[in-house]
Formats: sequence, C-alpha cells, structure tokens
Amino acid sequence: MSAKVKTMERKGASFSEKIYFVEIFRGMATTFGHFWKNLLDNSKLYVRHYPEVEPEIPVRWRGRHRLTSHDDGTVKCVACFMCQTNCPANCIAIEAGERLDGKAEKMPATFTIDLLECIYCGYCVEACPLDAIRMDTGIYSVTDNNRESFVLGLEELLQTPGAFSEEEYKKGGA
Amino acid sequence: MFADWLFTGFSILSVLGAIGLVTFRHPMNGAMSLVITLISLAGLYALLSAKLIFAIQLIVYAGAIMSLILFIIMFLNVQTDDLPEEKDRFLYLIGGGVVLAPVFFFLKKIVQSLPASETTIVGNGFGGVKEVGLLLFKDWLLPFEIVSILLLVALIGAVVLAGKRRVSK
Amino acid sequence: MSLLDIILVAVRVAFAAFIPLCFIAVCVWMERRGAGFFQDRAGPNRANIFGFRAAGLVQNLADGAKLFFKEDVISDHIKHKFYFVLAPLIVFFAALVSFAVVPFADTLVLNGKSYIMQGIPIDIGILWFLALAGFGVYGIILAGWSSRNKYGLLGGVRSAAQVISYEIPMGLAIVSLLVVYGTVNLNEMAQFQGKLLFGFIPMWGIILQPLGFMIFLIAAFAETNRTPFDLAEGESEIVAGFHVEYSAMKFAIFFMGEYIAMFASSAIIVTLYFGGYQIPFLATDTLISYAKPIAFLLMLGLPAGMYFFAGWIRRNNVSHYPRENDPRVYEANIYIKCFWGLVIVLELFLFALLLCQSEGSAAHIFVVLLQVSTFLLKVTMMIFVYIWVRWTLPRFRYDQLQKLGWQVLLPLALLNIFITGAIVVALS
Amino acid sequence: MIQDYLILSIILFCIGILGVVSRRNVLIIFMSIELMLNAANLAFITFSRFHESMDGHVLVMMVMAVAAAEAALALAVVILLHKHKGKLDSNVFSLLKG
Repeated sequence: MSAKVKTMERKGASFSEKIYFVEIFRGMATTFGHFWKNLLDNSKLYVRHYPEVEPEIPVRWRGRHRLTSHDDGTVKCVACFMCQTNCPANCIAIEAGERLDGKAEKMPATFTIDLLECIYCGYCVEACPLDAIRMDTGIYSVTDNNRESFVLGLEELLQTPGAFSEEEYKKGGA
Repeated sequence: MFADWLFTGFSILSVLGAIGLVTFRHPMNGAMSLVITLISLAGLYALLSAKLIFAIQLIVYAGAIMSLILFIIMFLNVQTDDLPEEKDRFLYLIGGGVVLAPVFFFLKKIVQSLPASETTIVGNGFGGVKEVGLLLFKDWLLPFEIVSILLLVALIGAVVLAGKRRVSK
Repeated sequence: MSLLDIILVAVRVAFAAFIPLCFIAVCVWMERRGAGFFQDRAGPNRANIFGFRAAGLVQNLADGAKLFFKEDVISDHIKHKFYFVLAPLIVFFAALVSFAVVPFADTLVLNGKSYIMQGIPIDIGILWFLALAGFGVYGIILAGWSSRNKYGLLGGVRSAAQVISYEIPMGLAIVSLLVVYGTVNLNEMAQFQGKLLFGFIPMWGIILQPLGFMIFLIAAFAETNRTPFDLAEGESEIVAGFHVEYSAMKFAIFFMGEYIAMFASSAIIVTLYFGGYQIPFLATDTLISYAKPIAFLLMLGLPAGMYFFAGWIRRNNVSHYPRENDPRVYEANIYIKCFWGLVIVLELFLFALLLCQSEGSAAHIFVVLLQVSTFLLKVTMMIFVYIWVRWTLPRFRYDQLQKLGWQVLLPLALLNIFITGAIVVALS
Repeated sequence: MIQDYLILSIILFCIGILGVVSRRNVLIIFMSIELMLNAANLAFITFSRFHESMDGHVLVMMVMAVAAAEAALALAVVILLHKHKGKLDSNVFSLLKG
C-alpha cells in the first residue's frame, strides 16, 4: 500500500503576506462575515440547545457504567479482576465471592466504581472477557450534592438498564 | 485662599514623601513615597502656573523615570532578605540632620531677604505649551540640541552596559 | 455660580465618571456575545430575571454577584499586603481618570456663557492622557511584584515592559498629530476635525494621518493589554500574568479597570482620529442653524429604524427548537413594546423641540445631545473593533512583540513625524 | 509666598542630601539624587514665576532630560552590579574594576 503524498504549498513567503497587513484584513473580513451572518439570523449558530433538547447519543458513546446480567437475572461478572487491573484511574474495586448457582466459580461480592475517579476511558469494557461491564447507559450528567453518592455499588450497577437494544449494541461495533 | 490650602497640602505631602524615601528600608516603599513627592510637586508647579511643566513632571518623572525604577526593583525581584542591613541608619540620619541644620538656616535666611511677591495664577498663556515651545526653539536651541545628543548617548550607554556580554576567550 | 453652572458641572462630572462604569457592562456583554457570534456560538444567554434575559446582559449581574460574594483571599506568603490591595485600585482609577479629559460634545453656549463638555476642564488634554496611561503601569508592577510568585512576577515584568515600550511609539504618533492640529487641547482637536478637506471629505485624523493612526491603534492595543498583545495573561505559559493571586472583588477591579482602559483608549482614538463628537459634514454651527430640519428628519427616521429593529428582535428572539408557547416570543414582544415606548418618548421630545419658539437654548441642548450620542456610538464601534481583533488575531510571541515595538513602530513613527513636518512646512 | 516655595525647595534638597549621605542602598541613593534634582526644579519654577519669564521652565525641561538620561544609565549600572555581586549595598561596590 503506497501512501498518497500531497505536497502543500508553504504559505507566508510572498511579500504581501510578510507585510501582514493584507492578511490581517482578510482574516478580519472572514471573522466579520461569521459575526454578521449570526447577528442577522441566529438560527444558523452551530449550537445544541442542551438543557431543553437532549443530545442524541450514538451507540459507541461512553456514558455511565452498568453491569450486564444473564437472562435469568444473575450477574455475568465472574470477578476476574481484568477491569480492575486495567483501570488507569483505579476507580474499580472488586471483592470476589464464591458462586453457588453453578454458572462459574466466582462472582463479585462487592463491585464499586468511584465515578469521581473514573475518567470514562472505556478500558474496563475493552478488557472484560465476558461482556459483563458496559458503558451504554446513555447517562451523561452525573451530579449530586455529596461525594458518597458517586460511589456506585453492585446493586445500582446491575439495576441500570442499557439505552440500546442488543442488536443495536452489537451493530455499533463496541 | 484655596490656593494656600492646596499649597499647604501639597507641601506637607511632598515633605512626608521625601522623609519616607530616606527612612524606609525597602526600596519599593521608598520609591512609592518618592512618587507621592513627585506628584505633589507637579501640583505645586500647577499652582505656580507652569502648565506644561506640570504635564511633563507627571509624564516624565512620575510616569517614566519612577516606573522605570519600580520596574528595575521588580525585575531584580528585590525582597527584604537581599537588602543591606542598615541597622544604624536612623543614627546617621539624625547626625546628618544636625550637620545640615546650619546650612538650612543659612539658606532660609537668604531666601527670606527676597522681596515679597504674590503667586497668583498668571493668565495670558504663561507656561503654556506654545509659549514655552517657542522659547525653547528660539533662545535655547543649542542647549536643546546638546541635550538631545546627551539622551542619545545615554540610550546607547544603557544598552551597552546592561545588554548581554559576549564571552571573550 | 448660578444654578445652571452647578447643574452643568454636576452633569459633566457625572458623565465622565459614570459612563465608563456603565460601559463596563456593555463591553463585557459585547465581548462575550460577540465572541460567541464570531465563533458561531450563542454566548451567554441563559441567565434571566423572571424570564427576561436582556440579550445576555443579565449574565453580567450574575457574574458580578458571584465575584462580590466570593471569598477574598490574600495568601499568607504575600508580605506587602498594602501594595497588593493598592495595585488594582491604581489600575482602575488611572483608567477612569484618563477618560475625564475627553470632550463628549462641543462647547455648550447657553445665554451667552459657554460651558466646556469634558470631565476635567484642562487645556493639556492629550498630555494628561499620556501621563495617566503611564500611571497604569504602577498597578501592574505592584501587582506582579507583591504577588511574590514566579508567574505573577514574570507576567508583571512582561506587561510592564510592554506598556513602557509601546508608550514611545504612541507618544511619537501623537507628536505628528500635534503638528497637524497645532494644539494639545482635545476639544480644539475635535473642532478642527469638523472642517472639510477639499470641501467634501471630513477632515478626520485618520485621513490626514493614516500611518499615525495605524501606529497609534497598535500601541493602544498594546497599552490596554488586549490581544494580540495580551501575553501578560498567556494562559498556557504564565496562567494569568500579574493577577494570578487575585480573587473576588480585587480581581473584579482589575477586570473592570481593563475594560475602562479599553473604553478610555477607544474614546481617545475616536477623539484624535475619528472626529470625536463631530457628525460628518455637519459641524456644530450647521447643526445649530438647521436644528429643526434635522429634528424633523430624525422624527421620520426613528420609527422606520425601529420597525426594522423590531423585526430583527422578533426573528432572533425565538427558541430554535420545537417548544410549546415559546416564552421567548412573549419576551420579545415585551422588548419590542419597551423600545416602541422609548421611540414615542423621543418623538415627543423632538416634537417639543419643533414647537419650541425660543431660538438658541433648545437647539443648543439638542445639538449637545446629538453629539453625545454620536460620540458614544463611535466609541462603541471602536470597542467592537477591539473585540473583533481579539477574536481574529493570534497572540504574539514576546520577542516578536518587542521587535514590532522597537524595530518597526518606532522608525515608522519617526518617519511619520518627518513626512508630516515636511508637508506642513511645504503647505504653510 | 515665594519664600514658602523656596523654603520647601530647600527642605527637600536637604532631605535629599541626607538620603545620599546616610543610606547604603544604591537604589535609595539614586532616588535621593532625583529628589535633589526635583528640589532644584521647584526653585527654578518659583523664580520663573517670580520674574514672570519662562526661561526657568526651559531649564527645568533640560534638567528633566538629564535626569532621564541619568536614570537610564544609573539603572543599567545597578543591574550590572546586581548581576555581579547579587547585592544592592553600596559598600560592596567599592572596587573600581568589575
């Protein structure tokens, strides 16, 4: 595969560009064009009317985490510690416990994510061998008054539903 | 009457500023008190109906020279530890004052022998920009040119002195 | 001193003191909304009082309230607390007082007595401005030095050196202007610019001194520490320059001082190069003798202008997303009603002027008001230029800045003086 | 009245001399010299007002130009000395060679 090489002409060498004035006025004309257009008709602004209009969230968008479960409601996670090991922010803390339903040997006794530490990098999702942790809840605004409520436990993580159907999620390529 | 009050105020301020200059340990304090002196001197010049000199005093002395000094104090980042000790400066000041007192009284005697004169504001453009400028460029042209050369020499000298030295081997 | 004298003194002092303070709000608003529009954003438009957003002006109130109630921190390592507190005040008041010499209308003649329309009636107008511009440096130096912190010190050194070195081209540009006008009095300068060159071009400073204008403009940008010369507060290198250590109201005073300096230097640029309060082709005498026709034309023009303005408000003050019973339409209707009310008041005022029989006083006052509004309009446009440049040009590097000042502007200013002198000598 | 201005000028001049003689900080010494120059300026302006001739004003302008030149040079020297010795004490700068 040969790389396509495009030679760009280097700007700023000619006399009129070196003297700056012409270029300054051209730049100012450009910015004024934008200003004037938006001043006359502000419906052309490239803005999202956020609090009133909810943003559209694509499938691969990384929102708050959740833990997935089997069809019978048991947790998929087997407490393999892959996500905890991979987490660059050290926000995941797992304690493993014995699993009695026969699906695997272990299950998490506690699974906490500190959202104030989390950097939403998505490495935990990448690392998980069983697709047990996902970031597809579509929750982008995480606010509260006290620090304790940002530490999510196993129950909360399991109860949050995903924002997309299974087919959409698979098609999204995550 | 109002001019008298202004004179009293300005002169007290200027003397206080000058005393502050010689007594404060830190040069920043000294410089700020000198600024007070210079500004009140500008006010005195205005009382003596020297309008142009009033403006020039504010621009050159209070504006340029003092801000240069302050700039140097900031540039060298002079903090209290870098200063000379000067524990006995008040002793020196009092001693110097005792020595200088006869000089002061002698000069005062001379000054008081001058004929009394009013200092009301003079009208008809005395001290205005145009009048002083005409005088400067007619009668005082040669000194003016010499001063301009002096300024040029000072400029070059300052650049040579404070500029970067090449390391000679 | 009659009652009229006292009233006029009060009016002009109030004008010189309060108009810059009022313009802080306008400047901040223009800056933020303007920045938004330049970058295809909307700017702050959510803060409101009972749903009235006043096009974003309410945001200023919110910011002011926030700064006012913030904790005022003076760090423990700051030894010279007096200078630390003094510095923002110096910046603020130097800027405020430097505006006081700018004439905002021609000399008002009432009952045969003339009243000068500037805050401080002083002959040496432009020299006063130079002196006060020099005092602003003290604030920067004291703030940078007393912060006792590397960022503050470096920012202070930078911006003090910048202000000191750009004062020289500024002064030289003014010198060539003085050669042309032959006076240092700002009011006489503005009167000079009311004349016409070759009978049809207004004799503004920018036409007589184009090179001087460019030099003065660049130097004024550098004096006010605005982009492209705002490297005192290069966020990427020295965080906020000399006001790193400042918080709450002390920072707000610095901030307001900067905007007042911007306003004052816009006013000076307008007075020196854009005819000050003069309306082009209409000198004060012409205005006074044709006061009634002009008032009549204004009476016709105001509703027409208001009609388009109302249309603009109605078009733009709506929510650009589906919404039931859009409150912004209601808001826009109220604004439009207020503005129509204002127009009616103005119309009544103009009508009273038309009916007024006494020649002289009424026409004189009308002309003064007209000139004040012209002046403020010009100043606002100049402030817009400041904002426009800020959101167009990138920041200079420090050595480029000093090189521009000393190696380009200084020789150009000297050349400008030389050319001006030669032309003035040749023409006289 | 003229006498008051002249006496003020003398007072300022004496304080300037005191500062030069008794202080060891080079910056303060330098500023005291500026103070003396200013006292002389005040005398110039006063006499100029006394005789109602403006030659004194011109002389003051000359003095200010000289003071500006002196300020530039002296501060350059201060920077140089501070670079060499790192101090602002005039006793340290007693050597003639750098």
